[in-house]
Amino acid sequence: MAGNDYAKVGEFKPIDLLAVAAAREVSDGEVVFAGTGLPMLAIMLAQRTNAPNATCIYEAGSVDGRPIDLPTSVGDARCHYQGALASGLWDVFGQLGRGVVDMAFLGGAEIDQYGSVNTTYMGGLPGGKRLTGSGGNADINSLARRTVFIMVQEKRRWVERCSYITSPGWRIPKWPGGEFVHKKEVYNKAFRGGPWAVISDMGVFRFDDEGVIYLDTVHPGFTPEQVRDKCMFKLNIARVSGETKTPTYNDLELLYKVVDPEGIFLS
Amino acid sequence: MAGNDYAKVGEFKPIDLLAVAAAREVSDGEVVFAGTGLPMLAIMLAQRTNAPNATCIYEAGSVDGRPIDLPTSVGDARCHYQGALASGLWDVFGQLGRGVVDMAFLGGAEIDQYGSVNTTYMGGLPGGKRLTGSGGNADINSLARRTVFIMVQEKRRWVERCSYITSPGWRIPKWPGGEFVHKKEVYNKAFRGGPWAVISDMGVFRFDDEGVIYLDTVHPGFTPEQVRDKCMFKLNIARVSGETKTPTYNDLELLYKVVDPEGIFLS
Amino acid sequence: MGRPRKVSLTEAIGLINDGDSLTFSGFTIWRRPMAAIMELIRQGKKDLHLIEVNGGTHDDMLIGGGCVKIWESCWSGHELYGKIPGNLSRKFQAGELICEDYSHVQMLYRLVAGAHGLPFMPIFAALGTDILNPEYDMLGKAGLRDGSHPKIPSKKYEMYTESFTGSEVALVPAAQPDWCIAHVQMVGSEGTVRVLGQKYADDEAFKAADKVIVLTEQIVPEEFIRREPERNLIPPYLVDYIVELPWAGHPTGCYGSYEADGEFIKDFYTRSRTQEGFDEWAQEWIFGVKDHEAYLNKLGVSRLETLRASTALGYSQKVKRGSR
Amino acid sequence: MGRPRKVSLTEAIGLINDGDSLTFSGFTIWRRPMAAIMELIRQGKKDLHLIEVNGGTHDDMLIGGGCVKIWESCWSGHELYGKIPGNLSRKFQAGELICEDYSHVQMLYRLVAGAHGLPFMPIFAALGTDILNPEYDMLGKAGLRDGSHPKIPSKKYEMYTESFTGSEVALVPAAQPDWCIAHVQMVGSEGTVRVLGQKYADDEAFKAADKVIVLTEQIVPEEFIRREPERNLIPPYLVDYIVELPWAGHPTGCYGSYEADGEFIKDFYTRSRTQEGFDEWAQEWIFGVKDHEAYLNKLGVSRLETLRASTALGYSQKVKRGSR
Repeated sequence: MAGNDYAKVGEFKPIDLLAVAAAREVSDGEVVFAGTGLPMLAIMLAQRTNAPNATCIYEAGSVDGRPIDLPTSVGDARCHYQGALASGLWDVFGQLGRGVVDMAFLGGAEIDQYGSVNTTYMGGLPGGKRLTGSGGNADINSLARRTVFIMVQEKRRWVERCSYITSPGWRIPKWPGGEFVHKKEVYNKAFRGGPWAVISDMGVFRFDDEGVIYLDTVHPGFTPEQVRDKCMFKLNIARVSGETKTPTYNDLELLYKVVDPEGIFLS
Repeated sequence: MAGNDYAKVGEFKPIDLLAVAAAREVSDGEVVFAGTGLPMLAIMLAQRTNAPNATCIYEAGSVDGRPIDLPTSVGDARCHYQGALASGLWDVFGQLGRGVVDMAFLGGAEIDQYGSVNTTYMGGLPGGKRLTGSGGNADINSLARRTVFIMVQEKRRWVERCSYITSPGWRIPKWPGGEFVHKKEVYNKAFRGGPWAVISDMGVFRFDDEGVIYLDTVHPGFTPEQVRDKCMFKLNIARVSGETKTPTYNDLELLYKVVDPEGIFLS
Repeated sequence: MGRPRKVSLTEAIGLINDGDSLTFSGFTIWRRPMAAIMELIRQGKKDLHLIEVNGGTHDDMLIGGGCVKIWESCWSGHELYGKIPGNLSRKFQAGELICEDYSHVQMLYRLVAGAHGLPFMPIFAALGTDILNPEYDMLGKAGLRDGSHPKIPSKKYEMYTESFTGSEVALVPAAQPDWCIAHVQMVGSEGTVRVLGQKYADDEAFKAADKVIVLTEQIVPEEFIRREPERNLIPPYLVDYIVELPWAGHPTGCYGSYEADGEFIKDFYTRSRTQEGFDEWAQEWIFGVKDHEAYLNKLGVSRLETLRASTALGYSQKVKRGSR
Repeated sequence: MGRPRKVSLTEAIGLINDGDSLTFSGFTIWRRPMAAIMELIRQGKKDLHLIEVNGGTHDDMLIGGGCVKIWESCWSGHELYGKIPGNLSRKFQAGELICEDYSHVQMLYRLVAGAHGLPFMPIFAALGTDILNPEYDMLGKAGLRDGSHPKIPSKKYEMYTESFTGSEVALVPAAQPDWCIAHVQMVGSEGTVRVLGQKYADDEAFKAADKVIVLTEQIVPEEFIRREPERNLIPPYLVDYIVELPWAGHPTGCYGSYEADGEFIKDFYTRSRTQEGFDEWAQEWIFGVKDHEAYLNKLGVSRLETLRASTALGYSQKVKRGSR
């Protein structure tokens, strides 16, 4: 059993696969904007495996930190230990605006088939349940070249159209009129990209040329049909390319011994 | 001869009177934006006499410095010795925009009867002689509550209308049309004030309610008529309130022993 | 501009009127002026209008205390220690709170505009989201954009097609709250402010506000803080009131001084899911203690010493944070 | 984004093409990348387009060297050591140089917009001046605003009445020069940049530009520069090329390292009042020396040691500056 061998089902938890699959989306040398939680595990793992030269920006104002203790959120002092910068929002969101951010990890409470995400009102307005709100989700999804969402696969959360669009996917309303158009038409010269992949506890999803989500790989133990059943819309499962690769023993060792030895997110 | 006594003509140089008269325009507690040269002498003298709690901002990015050596220009490291901040233009011009600056000292190569100043093309365009350009002159005169100009009294430099308006006085063109109107009409809600006084080597000038310059005090040794003869326009000398007070012995001691002992500007 | 005055927390918070608009230092659960938040609740302030780059435990606490009428920001919650702002969510549902949403960039740049005296900022971020849905202009719907509220712009935003490159952008209006209440690590005896570690959006919050109250872990000799003017953030004349109050950021974390008290925040979050729970919590931690000193004594030395930051790291390694 | 490469000055400057647009670190006669300026002249660059928050000895030198076609800024000169930019003034008069004027605030905020990817900034400063006189839109008059020059906006500015408060403001277009050439005190071995003392408009210059060349007094271990990330300005991935070159700012001053060489600048100014004088000066100080090392040797140890900054003060007290 070598470190590079893939672990078998039962040898890892669903959350481990989420972190590992997310980490594998990072290309070496990229500038990555990451949020609290699983995104932190993903980028820190990527930097120790497939993307040793990736740089991480956290939105509270830390750039390229080399934490020796896992931060619990982006405002944490741990983020900028041995960092290039400990600055602030004006710096890092300015860099985002300038086009410096290659990819970003985001989450959401609800996602639709175009990759729009809701983190504000579950069930929409009026009457929906108030969540945390946008934070940087909307901004990052607007202006990073590629965004990767990490989501729980629950039927009520995978919908045809978000009950409230916090963060813009590939087809979005153009205000003030509100007609749904491709993101390019809304962003025009500021258009750089958008949702690239979604990683859930059941599979990895990508977007076709029309900006519609499809299932790319299923996690071991699930069938494409099972995944489709966990969506309110008719998920395209015609393009499934195979099974999601499981974590390697090395990945698991890194996650549990180096990245999160305290069991903060991997509890 | 006590320190507070006024020196007699012959006991000081014209430049000393310029610095002292300028210093006396500062009220205690004010935030003052100052440029290179005489403005530095004026604010540093004011802080040691009539305005011990005045704060000085230099436009390169130093705030409330307590220099022990006279800076030669605003980018000089001497500016921020024991300063509250050594920051940059974004900070200090932002403060100017926010309305923090009570008064400012400025200079110019040409001034008109409304207090507009030219530091760009002496003689206008086309054909005028190229000078340094605006720098912060235009911005500071736009947004400080009061500006005080320190100018050489030369007939060709005191004109009815500047050949090129670098810095906005009380009556200015409203672009794109260019009709001359009161500054209030151009700045509207951003209006805060404008030229408050002009100090030349012959007198101290102020502005009436219409924004037109008039002679307030003449320096000892000059008559109002002599000052008027040094203007291209018909200077109002009907409101002269008397003679400009000369430097005190204390002022001179401070200027030559404390503020500029090296003889950088007081050569 | 005046010079800052050193006052007690009670005195400083006493200056804030019902209906005033407030912004704060910090980021989510980091370096929030918590002692001031608790004092605002203790003094029974009403109808406050929060205008923040983002919220966190502090604003959810104020909202639970019934002090807030309008919340204008992009986010609130308790990070790892509570995923939903319980009080905010409940009060909104009950129609007792107006929530006006912007994105993070939009709120930040609104405060930048306020801090620089610019009327608005042009923003690409968050186009095509429901944040800009005219139906969800909550202050407009409440009839508050009629020009009679000086801190509420006449429009939530406007679209504009500029002619330099033909891009359509959203113009978001400047924000200039009545007050910034900040907590920082160090203030000079004359009022120069230094923030250690990440600055978050403090520069913008301080400068956008009309008046500033600074709580500080310590006041140091002015000569000391001026030895390195590059490290300072705010000059004395931009500060109105200074309150020296160690641990004033607890339970949020303060780089270089102490860790966020996750257990405390989690307890707050759990109990504040209902109004009764919040009221009970507030009885225990706000109304049941006379002042900040009594609050610290109730927390106790052991708890505070565990939270205290290592000089080398700026945070504490003594706190148990995870399950292992 | 890539990682920065360490290169020689010759190599770095060799990457700049005729017609490129450039911006620089520093302020008037402080912390300018002078060795790079001299190398640009040595390599005979042509038709450069300078887009600067402000100018100084460096741009007047480049203009004297015949390298510049367009100067777009708010100020140039030599501070105390020469009140007029001699070369700029002469070349403009001769019709050999286009001068496009903005105010200081306008240039700064144009670079801020460029640095943040915003299309423009709304500005009150300098309304009602000839800076905004449509007759003096020099790039427009030269037919260069026709959209075929990617670094020249289609308009110098536009007026706009916003509907939040009804204010009329000038919208000034974003600036994103091809290159920023900076000189700083310290760069980490992986490329993190630290600027000591006043930052001037360096942050904006670095970030507005498409590519960055950094000259530095010294390269230090990356671990060292990261011990205090709060003090750093620019992360490695925003730097393209690094040139380690002590005294590269001479004759301008570099806080913490050396004083401005006023005598040198005054001599330059005096001689550059005529083209023949400039050519003679350039023969002596640029073409007559092989490289920066030869230039330093020509200056000599005594001169440099007099300019060297005191560790306590960050500047030199050994230089004779005035008449006493």
